[in-house]
Amino acid sequence: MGLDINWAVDWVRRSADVVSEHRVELINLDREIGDGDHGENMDRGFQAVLPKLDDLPAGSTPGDVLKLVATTLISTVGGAAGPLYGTAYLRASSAVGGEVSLDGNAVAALLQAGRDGIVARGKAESGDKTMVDAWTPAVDAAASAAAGGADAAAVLRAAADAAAAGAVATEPLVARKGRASYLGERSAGHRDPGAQSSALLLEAAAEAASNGTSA
Amino acid sequence: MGLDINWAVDWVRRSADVVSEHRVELINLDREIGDGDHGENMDRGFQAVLPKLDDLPAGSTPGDVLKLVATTLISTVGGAAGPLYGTAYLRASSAVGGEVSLDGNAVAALLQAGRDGIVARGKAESGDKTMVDAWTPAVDAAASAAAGGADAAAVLRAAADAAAAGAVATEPLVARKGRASYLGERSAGHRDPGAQSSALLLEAAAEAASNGTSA
Amino acid sequence: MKKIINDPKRVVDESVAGFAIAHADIVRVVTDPIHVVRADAPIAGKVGIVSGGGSGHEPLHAGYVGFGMLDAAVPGAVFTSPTPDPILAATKAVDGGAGVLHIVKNYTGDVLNFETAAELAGADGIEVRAVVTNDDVAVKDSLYTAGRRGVGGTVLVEKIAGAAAEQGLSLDEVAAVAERVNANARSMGMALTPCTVPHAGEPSFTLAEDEVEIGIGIHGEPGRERIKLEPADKIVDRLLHPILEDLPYASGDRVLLFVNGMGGTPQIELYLAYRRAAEVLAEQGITIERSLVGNYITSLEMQGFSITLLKLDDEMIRYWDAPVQTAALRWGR
Amino acid sequence: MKKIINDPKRVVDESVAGFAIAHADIVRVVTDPIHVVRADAPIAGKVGIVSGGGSGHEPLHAGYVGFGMLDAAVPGAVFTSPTPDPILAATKAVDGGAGVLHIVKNYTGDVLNFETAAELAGADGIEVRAVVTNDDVAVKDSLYTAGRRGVGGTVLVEKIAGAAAEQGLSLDEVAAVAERVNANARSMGMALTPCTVPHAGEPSFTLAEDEVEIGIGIHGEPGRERIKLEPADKIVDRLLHPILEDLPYASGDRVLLFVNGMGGTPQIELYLAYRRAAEVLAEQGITIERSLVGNYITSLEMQGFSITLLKLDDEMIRYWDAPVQTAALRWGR
Ligand SMILES: Nc1ncnc2c1ncn2[C@@H]1O[C@H](COP(=O)(O)OP(=O)(O)O)[C@@H](O)[C@H]1O
Ligand SMILES: Nc1ncnc2c1ncn2[C@@H]1O[C@H](COP(=O)(O)OP(=O)(O)O)[C@@H](O)[C@H]1O
Ligand SMILES: [Mg+2]
Ligand SMILES: [Mg+2]
Ligand SMILES: [Mg+2]
Ligand SMILES: [Mg+2]
Repeated sequence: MGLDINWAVDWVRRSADVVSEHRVELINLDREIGDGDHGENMDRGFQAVLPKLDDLPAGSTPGDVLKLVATTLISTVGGAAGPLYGTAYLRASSAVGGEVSLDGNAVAALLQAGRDGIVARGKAESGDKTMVDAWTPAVDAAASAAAGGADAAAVLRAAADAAAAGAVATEPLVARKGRASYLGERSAGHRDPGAQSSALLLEAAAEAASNGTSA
Repeated sequence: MGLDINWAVDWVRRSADVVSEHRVELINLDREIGDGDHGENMDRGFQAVLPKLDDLPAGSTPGDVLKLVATTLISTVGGAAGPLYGTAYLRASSAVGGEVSLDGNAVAALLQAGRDGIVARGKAESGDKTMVDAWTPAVDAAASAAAGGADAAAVLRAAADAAAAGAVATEPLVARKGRASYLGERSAGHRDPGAQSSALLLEAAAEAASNGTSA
Repeated sequence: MKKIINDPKRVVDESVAGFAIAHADIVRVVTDPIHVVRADAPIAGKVGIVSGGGSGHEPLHAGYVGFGMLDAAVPGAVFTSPTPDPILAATKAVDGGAGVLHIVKNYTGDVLNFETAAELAGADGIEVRAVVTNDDVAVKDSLYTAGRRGVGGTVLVEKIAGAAAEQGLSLDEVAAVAERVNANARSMGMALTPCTVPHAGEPSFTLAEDEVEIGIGIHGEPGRERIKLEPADKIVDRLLHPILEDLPYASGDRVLLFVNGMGGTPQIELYLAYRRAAEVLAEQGITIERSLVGNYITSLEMQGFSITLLKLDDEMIRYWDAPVQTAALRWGR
Repeated sequence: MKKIINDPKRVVDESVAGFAIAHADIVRVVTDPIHVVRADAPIAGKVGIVSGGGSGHEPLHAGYVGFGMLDAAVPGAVFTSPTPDPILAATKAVDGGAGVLHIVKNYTGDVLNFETAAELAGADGIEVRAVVTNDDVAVKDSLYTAGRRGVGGTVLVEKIAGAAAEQGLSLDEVAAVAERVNANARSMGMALTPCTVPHAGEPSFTLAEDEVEIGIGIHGEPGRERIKLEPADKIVDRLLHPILEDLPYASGDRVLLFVNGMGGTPQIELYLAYRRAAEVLAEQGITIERSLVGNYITSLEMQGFSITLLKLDDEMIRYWDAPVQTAALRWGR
């Protein structure tokens, strides 16, 4: 069963909700090893997307939704997260093109394109204690689930779980990219806020998929 | 038994000690209704007098000591207290002139001249919650003690006790002069720092007199 | 107490020593008795202007020494008026034969010490006039009290009188301009936090996390009223309305609006307060002709701000716009 | 959280609105997307200079818009890089046909957002060059990390590049001057207290009453090291020595010494720190040719300071001395 525009819209709505709910948590993570704005930035961005969903023309595809998210995040989030997430959604949108229904392989490709976009913009490697450390395990898990024939919802579930574990796994790391890198060794012992928000967004994607909002 | 140069020098040394000991107390009183510098100002002034005592020429009189205190306080204390105390000691010095030994009447006149100097400079009236409220009862007590035939030490004892009571009595007053006046009604409930330092100085005078440092 | 200092007793001396090196092109510093003099003082035939007072209000006064403003500043100990000696020394140092104006903030200590210095200078044949600034509407004015404090208006008096002196006016004329500025200026301030005098080591007062002091002075003395923290716009209104009613300022007036930080206030908050003040003045038909926003008369690290309004006339505007070259205020050269 | 604000979400907009009124003679403010432009922009044939970044560092950058310095500033949310839209709008607004220089502090967010804007401007036919400032020696420089932060040196780059552009240099030449200033500037900072981002509501970190952060950035990010409070002179040495060793600066060098307050630091402490820095430089045979002391690149109400050294050459001195007329830096006109 493929994921269609309804899933994409639901993903965005759930993303906005979850970011809003976790705003203070993300701010606090960022206060510890950054500058305390990540929750505010993400919340501002997704709140800006919401009203625009209503204006999507009939016949829009998941790719159109991803592009709308991309351009809105780029023009409202700012900071490091704005361009990085913006690029991720933009590349993800290109990856799915005009398809109206996404199967497991398409979803895996979407995630892969998103992760690659983040890496292309931010130049972070795995283990640098950034959002990449949530995305890369998610992409890997998605790829093997898809290769094993999993449907789109199952691929997203695998990705979400891996992202959550990846976010937790950033805790002991010493940051080499982003603002936390200025702390050197003192960045260890704290979870990366961008990895955490990534895990939240992928969890929202999986929940939207499993919740029957797809056709 | 009159009070001579030894008394005057001892008074100054005791003044420096007592101001130094009560420095923080005076700062705290001034923090409450002023700007928190009275203890520091007085301490700076009297510490500056001390070394100069050693240079007093032979044959100096109590009046010379008072003049030395006056000029040193004027040039080192600053703030309101500097000119007010400076004028007090200057006028006190003039009042005793070149006398080498001060009896009860001379001491009463010394205090009266000092108080009048403060009032002439600061224009405060009784009850304005200033150092005048320590000096005026002291002057009155000294005058009646002297009129009753008390010796110099007894006159100073009467003055010191009255000054101490006068300082305490400033507590309920609403300030009308000095920095505390800016607080209006909120100045009530706090002892005036200048009245307190005046009480300390007059106590030092009485102790120096009773301690047999006079010839 | 957390401060970038070495020893509470050396704060003023060491800071002024740094100031002397950083601004050697503008000022000369004499260390005993301590005073800061314009590098080219005395200027023959020009009225000299001297101000001073306790330290802790920087850039007031040393930051205003230079072309078109003060000829000398006399820094006392923190929050303590200087003694007459350095005031006298400064007065002599800037006397160019046309007399010297003392600009004195109305605090008992400043008034008395400047008075004494003026007397001594007079005895030395220097003609001295004093203008006492007293623009703080938070303090009730009365013949029976110490009267109003001199606060923000002092900066404006120093700039405008400084320009008048630079342009060659006589001592009487410069004093008259200074008096007019003071008479047309009103101020009121507030604090979010107290400040700590280095030698005291403890904050000047304590405020709960949700309290602010309205009507604060510039010496960490508590204000007239303690209230719960309010939105910026309400606080601005609370300061501005007593100011407006006092002179009073009226529709059609042209003013200089001065929003001043107490030392620890970030600019972002000062401009935010300025916005509301400008809005209120516009509503009242009062025209802002000139503005000044920043930390110009402070109270150590205190957070908070004050508003000063000066009702302008053409002459004041001309002197305000005239070139000034000091460490803290500079334009036109 | 105690601040003079109305609503955390409106802090930047309301503050910039106040700034616009107070400095209407110097700047024009466009509110959507928000950017601050020199009143007479674009200037035909002149290289335009745009800087920007998160708000909370005032007077950086809007305070430096004006004759002889920036043509536009783009304020983001507090401590958050602006998005590409306003950067692009500012770039277009100041393009006088000679190209536009972006001065970008080296933070991932600033670099990425300016990059995107530059790409978009390029697509619109505007030639854009970027200079990324990275003068903070508290952060280890490495190809494998985000690299050094841009801090105090940025102010000097903006002044000197601004003068070069004002004097008609080409985009390549202005960029080269800017690069040279950045390459010769080194900084390090410390904090006595944290700051509070309005929308976060909590301090960026906590420090005990006897602790300070060494190597602090300008975003309330914790520093490299937490130590017990020390006398000012020791702290100055702790900041200055890594700076001196880094370039390195050597005997015979001529420098600009910039002692910068973090926003909540009183001037009296800055000049006290300056005094020690000047003493150390004198001991090392390094000549202070120019000085800057004050709150010029801040971190909201944070208390603390940073030291920046810039090794000068004659051209830099000439551009430093050239007239500038902005809200926060002004001389020569
Ligand atoms: N170079 C990078 N590559 C990938 N992710 C990065 C990079 N730099 C920062 N990030 C991510 O961005 C997050 C911070 O985002 P945010 O707080 O919104 O921006 P800023 O750091 O500009 O304040 C970090 O937690 C990290 O996950
Ligand atoms: N007009 C006055 N007449 C008499 N005493 C005064 C007057 N004004 C102030 N004082 C005294 O001076 C004291 C304050 O001295 P101090 O703190 O050293 O000076 P300042 O008020 O300038 O900081 C007050 O407590 C009060 O007793
Ligand atoms: Mg952040
Ligand atoms: Mg006092
Ligand atoms: Mg005082
Ligand atoms: Mg940020």
